[in-house]
Amino acid sequence: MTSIEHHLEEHSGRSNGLDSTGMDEKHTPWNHIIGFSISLVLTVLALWMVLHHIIHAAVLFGAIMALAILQAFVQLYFFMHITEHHVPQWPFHVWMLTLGVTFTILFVVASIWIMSFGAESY
Amino acid sequence: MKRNQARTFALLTALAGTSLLLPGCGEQVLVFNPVGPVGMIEKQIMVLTIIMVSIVVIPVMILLWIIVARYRDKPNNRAPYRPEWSENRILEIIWWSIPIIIIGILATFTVQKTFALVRPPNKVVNPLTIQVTSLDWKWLFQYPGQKIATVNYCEIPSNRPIEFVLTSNAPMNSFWVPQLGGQEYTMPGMAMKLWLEADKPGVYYGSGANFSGEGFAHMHFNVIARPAGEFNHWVQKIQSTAPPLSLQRYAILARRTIVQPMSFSTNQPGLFEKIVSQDGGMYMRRDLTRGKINSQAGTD
Amino acid sequence: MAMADFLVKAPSAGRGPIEYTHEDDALRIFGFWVFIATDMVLFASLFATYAVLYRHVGHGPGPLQIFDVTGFATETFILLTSSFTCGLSTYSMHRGQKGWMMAWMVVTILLGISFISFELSEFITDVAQGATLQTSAFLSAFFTLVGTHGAHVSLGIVWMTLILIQLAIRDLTPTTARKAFVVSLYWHFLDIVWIFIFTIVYLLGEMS
Amino acid sequence: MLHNAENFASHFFVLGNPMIYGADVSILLVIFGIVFVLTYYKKWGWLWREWLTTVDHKKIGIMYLIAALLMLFRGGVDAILMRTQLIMPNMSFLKAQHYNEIFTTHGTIMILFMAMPFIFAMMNIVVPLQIGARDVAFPYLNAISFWLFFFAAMLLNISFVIGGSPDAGWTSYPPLAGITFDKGPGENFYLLALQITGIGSMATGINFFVTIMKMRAPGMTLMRMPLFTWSVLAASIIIIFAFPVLTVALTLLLLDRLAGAHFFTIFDGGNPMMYVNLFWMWGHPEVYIVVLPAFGIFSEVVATFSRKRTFGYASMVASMIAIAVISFFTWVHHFFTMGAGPGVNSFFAVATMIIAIPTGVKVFNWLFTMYQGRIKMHLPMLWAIAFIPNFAIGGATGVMLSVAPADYQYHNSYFLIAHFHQVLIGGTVFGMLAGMYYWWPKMFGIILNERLGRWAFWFFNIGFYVCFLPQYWLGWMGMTRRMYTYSTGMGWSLWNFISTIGAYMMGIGFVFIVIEVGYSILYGERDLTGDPWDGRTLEWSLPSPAPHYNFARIPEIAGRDAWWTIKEARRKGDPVVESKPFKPIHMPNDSGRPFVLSVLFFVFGFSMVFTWYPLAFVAFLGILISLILRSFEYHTDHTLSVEEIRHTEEAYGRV
Ligand code: HEA
Ligand code: HEA
Ligand code: CUA
Ligand SMILES: [Cu+2]
Repeated sequence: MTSIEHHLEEHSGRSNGLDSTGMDEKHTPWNHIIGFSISLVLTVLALWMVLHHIIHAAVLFGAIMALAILQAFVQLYFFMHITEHHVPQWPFHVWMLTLGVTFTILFVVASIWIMSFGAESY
Repeated sequence: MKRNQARTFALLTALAGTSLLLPGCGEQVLVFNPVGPVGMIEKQIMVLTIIMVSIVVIPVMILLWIIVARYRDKPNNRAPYRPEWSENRILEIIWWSIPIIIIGILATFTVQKTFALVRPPNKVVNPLTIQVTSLDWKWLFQYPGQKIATVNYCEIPSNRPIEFVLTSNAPMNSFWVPQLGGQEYTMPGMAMKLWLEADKPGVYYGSGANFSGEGFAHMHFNVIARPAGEFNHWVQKIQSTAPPLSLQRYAILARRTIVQPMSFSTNQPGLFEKIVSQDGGMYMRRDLTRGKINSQAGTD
Repeated sequence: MAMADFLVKAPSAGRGPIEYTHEDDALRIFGFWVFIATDMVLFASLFATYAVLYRHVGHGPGPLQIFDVTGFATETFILLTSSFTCGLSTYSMHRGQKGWMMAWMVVTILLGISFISFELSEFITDVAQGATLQTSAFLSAFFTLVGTHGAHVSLGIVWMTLILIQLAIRDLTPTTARKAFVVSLYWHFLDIVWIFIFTIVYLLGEMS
Repeated sequence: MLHNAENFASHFFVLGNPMIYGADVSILLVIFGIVFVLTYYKKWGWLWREWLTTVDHKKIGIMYLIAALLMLFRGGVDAILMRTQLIMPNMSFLKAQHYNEIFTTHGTIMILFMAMPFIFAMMNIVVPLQIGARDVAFPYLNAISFWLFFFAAMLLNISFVIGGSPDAGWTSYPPLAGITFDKGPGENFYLLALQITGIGSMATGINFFVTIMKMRAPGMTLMRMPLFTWSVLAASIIIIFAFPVLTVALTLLLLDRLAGAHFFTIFDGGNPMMYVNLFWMWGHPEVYIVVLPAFGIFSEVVATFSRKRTFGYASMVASMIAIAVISFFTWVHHFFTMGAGPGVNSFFAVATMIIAIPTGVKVFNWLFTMYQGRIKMHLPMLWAIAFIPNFAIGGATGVMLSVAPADYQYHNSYFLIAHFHQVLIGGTVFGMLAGMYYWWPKMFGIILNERLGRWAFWFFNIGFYVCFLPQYWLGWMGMTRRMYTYSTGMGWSLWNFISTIGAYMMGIGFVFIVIEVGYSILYGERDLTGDPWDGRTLEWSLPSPAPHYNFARIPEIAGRDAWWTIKEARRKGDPVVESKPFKPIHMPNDSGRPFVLSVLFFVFGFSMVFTWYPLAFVAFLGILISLILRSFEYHTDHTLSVEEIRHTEEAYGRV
């Protein structure tokens, strides 16, 4: 199978939705570098905030969860190229992930709520 | 078309009538013969639901009958045949909205009653607390206020709200006295609360409703409701005649056996709390400490 | 090309990166995305269990006693970096640079192995201190959640190694490219899961 | 020494019960018989080549069907035994322990090893044909799914004679199912069998999701898909998101039992309620997994036999998707009585009721598909019509249960038992039987006998009401489920007696089905047209049974009811001739590995049941190795030449 050369020739420069920016020409994977940097910054930030207890616990928890979610998007966007559409009927895997995220949140939040056994006042 | 409507209406009323009458028939249909406010609320909402669901389900059946009879593929059937007819916005709006309305009504009542049932049924009268423990395969009732205990039967004063506090020292079970009201799980490591009340004296069937192994089928008991005076009399009798419930006796009780009803004159102080929190039971410990399970609540 | 032309259906043929060349491979990539959705729910259930049980320390130690900041911070940075190198591998693949692609894969595998080693040594320390799966509900939930992630990573390492071998034997073809792409998706997904373990298990533990 | 062996044997084999000895003997006899027949007729090679190694979705579907019918029989015998024990008060036909094992296996088998494979049978046989595909997206994975299911079913069934059956209910709640109260290996059988079949089901969910999303013939847009395919899509979505939760619930309970973990124990912080929570997070969606494909079948059957387009197609689709999504928001209704608080109960009660809305819409749309149609009462239609009132009552009692305060009175009573049999039998079983009758000609080229079928229908249907309507009443009278016996004086005796008679009638109905199948195979009418019912969807455009590559040419779809449109055009004298030339077809290779892999899973599961870890480890290694071998396999498919295709098509007379 040497059709690969032909294949690459045909797609050079636009082989990948994200890598196909102008930067691509310089052979530097800028997108990956940006993604990696952001994720490092987010992680360090979260760690720092917790170790220094900079804000009240409840707010802090909200903040680090927000950072985690942000970072998940960074992975999805910069590394997993979720926004690319090479597959026919492109957005369906995004829908499935969205449903998955919905049920993830539901399962976790609802379980905590249920298992708190009526801590709500009545 | 008119005639169909009339027929539907007649049937509907007939059905509503039967569902209202239904509770009347058969003493043994326990859930429709409640003897207390909790069971009563539950019965009312059950009857309401039966009516509400019948409003759609019965017409559906009638419709099915009519359609199948009319549009059978027989020779010389002159009923219209429109093989391509498959959309009608108005019809679809109708049958999206009817269930929506019915469910809306039901939902309102459900939420209202769900919240109502976690409060004591009667706020005027001082409630009595009974601590219930499901064991393998028997029921232990402790009266913290009266310092007595019973096994496989339980006496209560009528016309007074009872706060049953439920736990288990065995696989979980469910405490159910149909004529007084609905059930609630008894779970190890937890103490749940169930409000019930009997309006009339009588003997009421109760049972474990959640499967707990081999002896499960034998886990039934009687709840005997008596007027306050008689109840107090019974308490005194037990206090003076029955043997004490020592820790050893409890240990024997906790074994996997099926036993006859028993009575005990004292109850080991703190036994219930100990059962709940023994194995590092986590839940509701905060309630125990916060005093939500109020051992004093029932003293006379 | 051995395979007949009709396999390469119009929509994907001649468009998109190498791993989408064949309809069959596009299907598999799509299928793998769906698998990721299922795996997400699997972790969701484990997270739910952990969230419900993490205060249930029984007679055992709590999070503060057993979590070691440098330990989990190191693990986190290793895994983040491996996600990056894994991305570089895919990047090289898309540019047809098989050598670089394999090199970055090797780096990723090595980072993966060191992640697992750190995790194992963390676990071993815990066990040595008497904090085991059998100690309390909290620890059961902790070991199972983190361990399941670790098992996924280990599987990823084995899998990536297999693909590395196949790349060496069979060269970069649409099929091997698809396999490499799928494993990279898996790897990044595990990184996401870890971010939540880092946040919900470790950081929250530090806050308690 | 001898004593040790004896001791071992008495723990390993279930001894001391004549019924079980009987079962042992009959199992041995059946195995012996099968081996003998296969050897005598020299069919071993045939069995291996044609069935055990096949990756053809149609054959896999047929195997699912056979397994499902066998399991219906096994579960049915369990039911008959239970009902016999309950026919009168204080019966001593079964002991408590035995009764407990029987209802546990009855529920588990009926839901996971009868209903699930039955819907998988229908999915496999029909979906690729309906969407104009040559196979499912991942045929090899499909074979793995089947064999995992099959060996998981074997694992659970074997517990009857080896080690003892699980006895904590199909829900298997700890702490009763935990190691403290249940030492025996029975629970392990349950956990491992479900785990293994669960993996298979998950793979099936992904497989059919991808198949339906990506393998449709050109022109078949989503809104042109047959409703059965839509229902399978919805069910697949539920499988994808529900089954991982079951995997986790089972794993954690297994860890508790085998590794001494404390998820659901009652000490060291464990919380048994979390299992209940996880179980129903899967368990509730599960019931819609088994009922949605039945809805799909009814949609096909009703349209075909009313000779009319489905009414309100868009609503039908929307309601299925709505049911699929909302089904994840309702699980707490299975434990309203746990006391999670009025806020929790209210939320989940309302979410549960909401499902009645889209379901109701479907019912009305079925009715109006028949309205102004021309209804032909063939067997599939008979079951479909019987389904509507049955399911309407079952659904209505479901709504009654969903009213949380009322459920405090219904929970765990026979009212609940009646509800779920009414939806499971009236919905799922009726649906699957309708589907079986409907597609039987497509599977085997034979039409099942109408007359025997009607006998079966009436016995089963009347028997159903006789059996389960009294159970509502029993529930109201305070009878709880899972009681192996009851005493006189509660007024339960009469109703239990009637109920048991009904169960026997259903048994007779089932016997008629068996006779009918046997009779039809011998003397039944053959279907030579490929379209015996004047169908509307693509599967009827193919010969019966369909050739292994399904479509010689992939059809172009121009509208909904694709085949009907073509026939209409022909009726109007516009012969739509297929003029495209044949092209070579790419087919997946058969493989013995799915079978071997699943055998290894079986060995793994079995050794885990008895905690024989070394053997389990070996089996696990075997599993890994066969996965690795697959990864290195590159020649996984072959090509059918134009010659071969023309030859086959000519044999069908279709060139
Ligand atoms: C195929 C399986 C199936 C299906 C489809 C359903 C459908 C429904 N079920 Fe059922 N259910 C089970 C299988 C199923 N169930 C099982 C197996 C259990 C018990 C498990 C165990 O404990 O062992 C159970 C238990 C169960 C409970 C728990 C009770 C308890 O344990 O105390 C509840 C409570 O809410 C419930 C509710 C419902 C509702 C509201 C529906 C709805 O989806 C029904 C909707 C349908 C209709 C309503 C009929 C058609 C509609 C119309 C004709 C028009 C509109 C109608 C109205 C507006 C009323 N079910
Ligand atoms: C799809 C699922 C499904 C199906 C089809 C059935 C079918 C039947 N079920 Fe079952 N059932 C469940 C799912 C199902 N059930 C579940 C989930 C439970 C809960 C379990 C638990 O509590 O854990 C349950 C529990 C359950 C109970 C309650 C047990 C208890 O709580 O104590 C009862 C009691 O009547 C019962 C009866 C029946 C009957 C009579 C049938 C009939 O429809 C069966 C009809 C019979 C056949 C189809 C086969 C016929 C057999 C022969 C012809 C052979 C004749 C041979 C001899 C007489 C030896 N079932
Ligand atoms: Cu479990 Cu309270
Ligand atoms: Cu449910």
